Amino acid sequence: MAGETRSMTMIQAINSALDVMLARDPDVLVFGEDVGYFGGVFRATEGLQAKHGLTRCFDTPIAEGGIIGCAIGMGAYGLRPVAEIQFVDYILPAYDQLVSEAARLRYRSGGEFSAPITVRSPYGGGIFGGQTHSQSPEALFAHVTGLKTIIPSNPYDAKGLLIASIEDYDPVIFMEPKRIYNGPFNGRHGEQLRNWAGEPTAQVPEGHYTVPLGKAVIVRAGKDATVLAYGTMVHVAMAGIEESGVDAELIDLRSIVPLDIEAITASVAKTGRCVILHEATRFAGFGGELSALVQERCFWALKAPIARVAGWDTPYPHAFEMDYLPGPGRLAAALARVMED
Amino acid sequence: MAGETRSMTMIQAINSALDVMLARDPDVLVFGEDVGYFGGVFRATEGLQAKHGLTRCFDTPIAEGGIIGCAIGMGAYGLRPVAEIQFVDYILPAYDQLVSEAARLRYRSGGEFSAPITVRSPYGGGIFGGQTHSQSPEALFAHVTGLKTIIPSNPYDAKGLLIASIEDYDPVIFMEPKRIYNGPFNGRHGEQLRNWAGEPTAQVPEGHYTVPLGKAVIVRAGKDATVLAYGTMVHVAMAGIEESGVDAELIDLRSIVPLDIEAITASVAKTGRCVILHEATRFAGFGGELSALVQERCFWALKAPIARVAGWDTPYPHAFEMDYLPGPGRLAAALARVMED
Amino acid sequence: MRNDRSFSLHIPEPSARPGGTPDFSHLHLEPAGAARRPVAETPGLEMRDMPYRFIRVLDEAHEAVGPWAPRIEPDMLLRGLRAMMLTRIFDDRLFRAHRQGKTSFYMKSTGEEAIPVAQSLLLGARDMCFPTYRVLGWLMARNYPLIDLVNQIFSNEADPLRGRQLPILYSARDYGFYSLSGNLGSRMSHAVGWAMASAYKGDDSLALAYVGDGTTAEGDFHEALTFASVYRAPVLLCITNNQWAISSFSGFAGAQEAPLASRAIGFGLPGLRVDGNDFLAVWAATQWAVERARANLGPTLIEFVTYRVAGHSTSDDPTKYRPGDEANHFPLGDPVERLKQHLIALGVWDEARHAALTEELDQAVRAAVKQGEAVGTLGESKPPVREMFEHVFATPDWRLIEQRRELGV
Amino acid sequence: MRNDRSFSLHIPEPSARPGGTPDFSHLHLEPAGAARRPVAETPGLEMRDMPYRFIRVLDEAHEAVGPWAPRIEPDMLLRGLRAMMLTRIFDDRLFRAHRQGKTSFYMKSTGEEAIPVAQSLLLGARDMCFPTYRVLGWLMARNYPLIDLVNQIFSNEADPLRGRQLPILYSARDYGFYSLSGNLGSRMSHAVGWAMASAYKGDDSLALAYVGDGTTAEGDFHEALTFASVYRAPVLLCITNNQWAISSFSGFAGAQEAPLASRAIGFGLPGLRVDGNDFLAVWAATQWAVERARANLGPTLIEFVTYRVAGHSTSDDPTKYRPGDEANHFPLGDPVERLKQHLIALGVWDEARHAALTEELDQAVRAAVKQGEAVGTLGESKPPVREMFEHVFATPDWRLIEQRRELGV
Ligand SMILES: Cc1ncc(C[n+]2csc(CCOP(=O)(O)OP(=O)(O)O)c2C)c(N)n1
Ligand SMILES: Cc1ncc(C[n+]2csc(CCOP(=O)(O)OP(=O)(O)O)c2C)c(N)n1
Ligand SMILES: [Mg+2]
Ligand SMILES: [Mg+2]
Repeated sequence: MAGETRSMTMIQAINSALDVMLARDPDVLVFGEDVGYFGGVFRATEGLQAKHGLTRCFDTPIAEGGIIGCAIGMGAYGLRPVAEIQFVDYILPAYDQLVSEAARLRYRSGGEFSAPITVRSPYGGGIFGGQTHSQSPEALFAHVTGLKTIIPSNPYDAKGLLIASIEDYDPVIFMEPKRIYNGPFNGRHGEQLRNWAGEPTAQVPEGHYTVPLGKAVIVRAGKDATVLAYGTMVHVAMAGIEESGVDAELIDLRSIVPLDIEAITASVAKTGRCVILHEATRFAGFGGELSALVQERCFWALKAPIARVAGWDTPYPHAFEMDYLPGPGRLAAALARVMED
Repeated sequence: MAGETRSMTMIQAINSALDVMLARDPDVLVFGEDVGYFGGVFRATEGLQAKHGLTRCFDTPIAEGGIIGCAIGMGAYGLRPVAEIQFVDYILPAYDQLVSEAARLRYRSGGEFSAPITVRSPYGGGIFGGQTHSQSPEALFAHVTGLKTIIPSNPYDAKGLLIASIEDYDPVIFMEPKRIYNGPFNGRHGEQLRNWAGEPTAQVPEGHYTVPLGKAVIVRAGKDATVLAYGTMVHVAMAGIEESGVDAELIDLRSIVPLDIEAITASVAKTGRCVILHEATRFAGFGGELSALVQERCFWALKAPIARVAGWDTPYPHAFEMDYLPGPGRLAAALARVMED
Repeated sequence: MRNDRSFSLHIPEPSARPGGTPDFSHLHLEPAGAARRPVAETPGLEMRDMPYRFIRVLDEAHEAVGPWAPRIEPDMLLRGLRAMMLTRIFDDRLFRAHRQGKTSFYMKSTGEEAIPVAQSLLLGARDMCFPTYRVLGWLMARNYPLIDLVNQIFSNEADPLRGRQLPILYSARDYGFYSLSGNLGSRMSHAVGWAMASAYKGDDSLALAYVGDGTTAEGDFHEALTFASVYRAPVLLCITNNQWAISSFSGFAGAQEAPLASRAIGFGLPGLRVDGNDFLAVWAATQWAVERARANLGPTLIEFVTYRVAGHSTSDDPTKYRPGDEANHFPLGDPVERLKQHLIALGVWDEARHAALTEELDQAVRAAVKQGEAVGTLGESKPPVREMFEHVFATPDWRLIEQRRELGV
Repeated sequence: MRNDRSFSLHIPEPSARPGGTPDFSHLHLEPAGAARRPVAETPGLEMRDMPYRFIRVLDEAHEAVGPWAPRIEPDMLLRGLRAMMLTRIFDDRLFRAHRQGKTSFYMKSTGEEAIPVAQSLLLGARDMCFPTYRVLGWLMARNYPLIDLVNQIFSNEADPLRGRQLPILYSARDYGFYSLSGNLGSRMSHAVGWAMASAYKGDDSLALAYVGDGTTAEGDFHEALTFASVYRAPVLLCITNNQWAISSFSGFAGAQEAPLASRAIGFGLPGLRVDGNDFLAVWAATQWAVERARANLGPTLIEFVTYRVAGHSTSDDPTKYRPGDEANHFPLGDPVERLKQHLIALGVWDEARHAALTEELDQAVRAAVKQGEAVGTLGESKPPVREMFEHVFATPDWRLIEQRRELGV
């Protein structure tokens, strides 16, 4: 079923997931600004309109609320729409639709209606996109019960998680770390650009497979501290751990909601130390929830305060992008700090 | 200046703040859905149009994005607009305006433009208002740097904080716990309704005074545990502390952003135990940030895990309102739990 | 340097406030039969006059006149009358139930019953209505069980929505009635999406959405119109212009500057302006729009001119912001009375039968209320508390499982 | 039971894709001088024909003809020509700077220069423009220092926006240019609020807002129109319909169904449809709208028909989604060339002077770029990192103070 594997970038893996689902399920529609003929500003939908037809993959008006609202109506009808928001920064005009409608529909209707929609969107920083092409709003979705929030960190997961999202019965916000669309990024801006070729996670089956929502993965086993990360920051974390020399366990959450609480607590119970890493601004970010959960569930195992490494509490600052984004150095410093105690 | 005091309900105190500011500053305008002739669905603007004139206090189209967008434009021009959103649940259509525009304007324009606007809105549960008249979205604003978020718990603070908000140079979201507009509520639904008369905090000066943004207040001193609360939950916390028999210190945050971190850490450093109480759903709620901050700053003083008592992770459930909202019993149980260790 | 002319700020005001004399001349109505009826296939751009016309069928003598007069069997008219009367009686009784503390909230649709009732009867079982809180008539016309309404309003153990929703925010999929919510306007685009899905599937299910006059100001309204127009979705977009949005008159939605139906013009869509208190006009306009949609010509925007006779909800007193006798001055009369008189004029109805039907419906409502009371009213009875944790997701995650356990339910 | 006719989904398509033959007949243009010119005081409802007309002043012989022909001194026309030429030369050079890696991003306004230049010259120093990213001409017409533009684009130490903004998202309060942002449409209501504030204060400062054709689909557009109409705000709302929104043609905004200017009708506002490549037509239509606003008659919606000659930005290749020679088929020509020919026809300009001016402006741009390069280009130079923590609030709170300390800046 999953077929032959081949090396794919993350953007190719996403394209492949959409292609597979369009072919498999006539109820899947793909739409958004510039996703039709053009194939999307990041090429995620390239070739899909030509292959599957004008009514399967098409452009929309520039109206994010309308895109999501129509997707909800299609979902309630019985389709499985996959809507693209061109940059996740531009999801905010649709925030009310997602929170007040998509997330509540099943509950308030006593299960009569639901919105099995998937909202894909390029997410996060690192491409010199400035304020409105760089933000990381996962906390704004995590707090909204009824929504699922997924952030993959590599091609294999991206395809498997996207297919699982499309097949899921709940609304899923699928945020794609755009900095790693074409290659991993360890946070060191000066270094040579890498591409996905040769990475084990870039070996992606051509066909249908899923990665379950709500399951984290241990990217690096370790015994002295636990690092929680997702998206681009998984790669930064790996570099930071290496830089620190600490034998840290790195967990890629992959799924913000549902959260794999067991994987997290099992690791911290073992290591007794925890550093949380995300791009988003720190205050009331998702790291706060992670820290609170770890503290509540592993208090007696903790040997040092849980540390958070995150974007500063400023708007996303164009020229200071690399000062703003947490890099391996900041993670290594935090690891060193938690090891002191 | 502040003049004689008289006993006011919270809604009267808010009305008085607006009245004082309309009289004092010709650049203050008050507007929103039904706030003009009618005086607002909760009577917050009663009499203001008649007293100050049609162009000082007026109705708006039902378009929350437009209300906030126009307020931002007025603020940039040089006015100090005070916009009402009829229920804070209906602020979400304006979320993009608040996040992408109001919160960023000063920063992105290098200080050339700013949005000194105040957005007032009835907030929180307890009035059997169902899903969309009961929610507590402070976490969604706390995460957005550039916005200030205020939640008063009594008439005196409400007036002083609202005047301070209007006079502030940054955009302020001023959330008014509607359950305590007309009297305090300790979370015990069965008990006789109370009104503000006789409460010390209901003695409100007639004139101009401010309560500074960013300053918490110790409502009850105590030595064994710290309870952090705001809005209606301050009253619930007081009842819960009494029910528990624990000598807990109760801090009313009043201000979510800026947060009075010093008051919080000073208290927990002393008590070594902390319970956080809020109405909003728990997951990725503001309690997560509070828990993380306390843990980071008071780790070595902590004698027990920090506990969170919050709304369940469900949409706001009409008939189960009193099962959903944290009551004194749940707080008392949490206090008992943290005292065990 | 200042220009010689400076600006001043205009704040719209209604024609009269409490104590004043109501005036509806700004509505620019036309007599029954006056408006032309283009063939349904007419291109949108060739119907730009229609929003300024006024489609009305029943004349002063209660006869159906003019090009819009529909052919409706008397039986169907009687079904309409019955559903309208039932709606009104139900509203009155449940409004009183609120006064008696049996429910936390209620909203009446008095004076606006013709719109949803006619449309509900005209549309098919597989069509989907995206309602507002003021179209109870839709359900009444389809014989939705009264007891289910009552139980929902009492939020009791038998509430079909399991205690999760504010009273009257029904959901009834089998009756072509989409889930209501408190948010205004946010479901209009769902109707468009539903219609697009139907069109994509080569289905024949069409969608019908309602918004109030006040709600047309929301950006959602515009986005729904844009998508409907661009994809030519088979959807009927209806504005129930009942002159008021809580305490704000329709001028705050822009109706003082142009008829709301004329919003259609900018999208190349037909915009009809219809007497919403005239069952036959509602029927005729809707039928025209359905015909057009079925010819794959896409959406129609219909403004129904009507009047909100009662207060906005149980939470307001309308005499605080409008003349107490304004309803009596509203020039389009009472939709129930007008249909009744038409049926009498047709010779198929009389006062005696009307009185008997009133009594019968009143009994039915009383019985349903009693039955609901037996289950329990507000605070006396509610669904099992574990229902709070169901249907958040298709399957609950650990948070919900743990929390349900913590609450012990 | 299914109806006999089932629906099908309509997806709009442009007249031609790469390899096809461009066709602009759907624009329904009129020759210069054809459109009537109502007096500015005409009630909105009496100008419902205007969105379907086409206001054009310069004819094929480069003469100004018809009722809209404005009286403009040759000096002013020359200022306009100069600003348009400067805009184009600057765009070309900075676009190249992107190719050379000196900046991360750039967007050109090639082909659309007449609109902001004419409006900037016409409006007063105290009026405020709420721009899009495609109206650089506004700043050029007001002699905004080139070096400030360059430094902003290079995000270098001298960037007036302190490194905080994507290149070209300028802010220039003293030049009547409101802070730009990446979000589409969200500042149109700011313009309305600004205009309301001006009206409230009895001031004479008016506001002018731009949105692209694609952006009209946003709900913000509708809400801005609603507020502008309801409060009769002194604001000019301008749509620059350049036929494309990145790769989507204007049909996805509904322009295939009705001219975008006709959106005005539903709000009772005048909607003008204007040749955006005709400096004199832009001037005349704007002057008319200003006159109307100054008479306290409120807003005007103006659709400027133009063409986006370049790609959307440095991030796309337009030949991937439209015929490579489409610009040559666009029937409204080049605004710079048309104004130049008009000036030559007037006898106040000639090819030699034009060439000399081109050279002069090119030198000025080169000098500014050089000066900016000396400060530093992308990655070579940036403002002090502590600027990251400034202006978040009027005064920083403890979080910003602590974090700045942690970063050691
Ligand atoms: C998004 C949103 N904003 C505000 C409200 C509060 N509100 C409830 S009903 C109402 C008036 C609606 O008026 P209209 O659309 O004319 O409908 P009507 O009640 O007259 O049928 C308002 C402002 C709301 N429910 N949702
Ligand atoms: C809210 C929002 N949605 C989407 C985008 C992405 N985007 C940037 S420009 C653009 C096209 C805009 O087209 P148009 O309004 O016609 O303006 P033009 O570029 O043609 O001048 C899009 C979709 C955005 N910047 N903001
Ligand atoms: Mg209404
Ligand atoms: Mg465009």
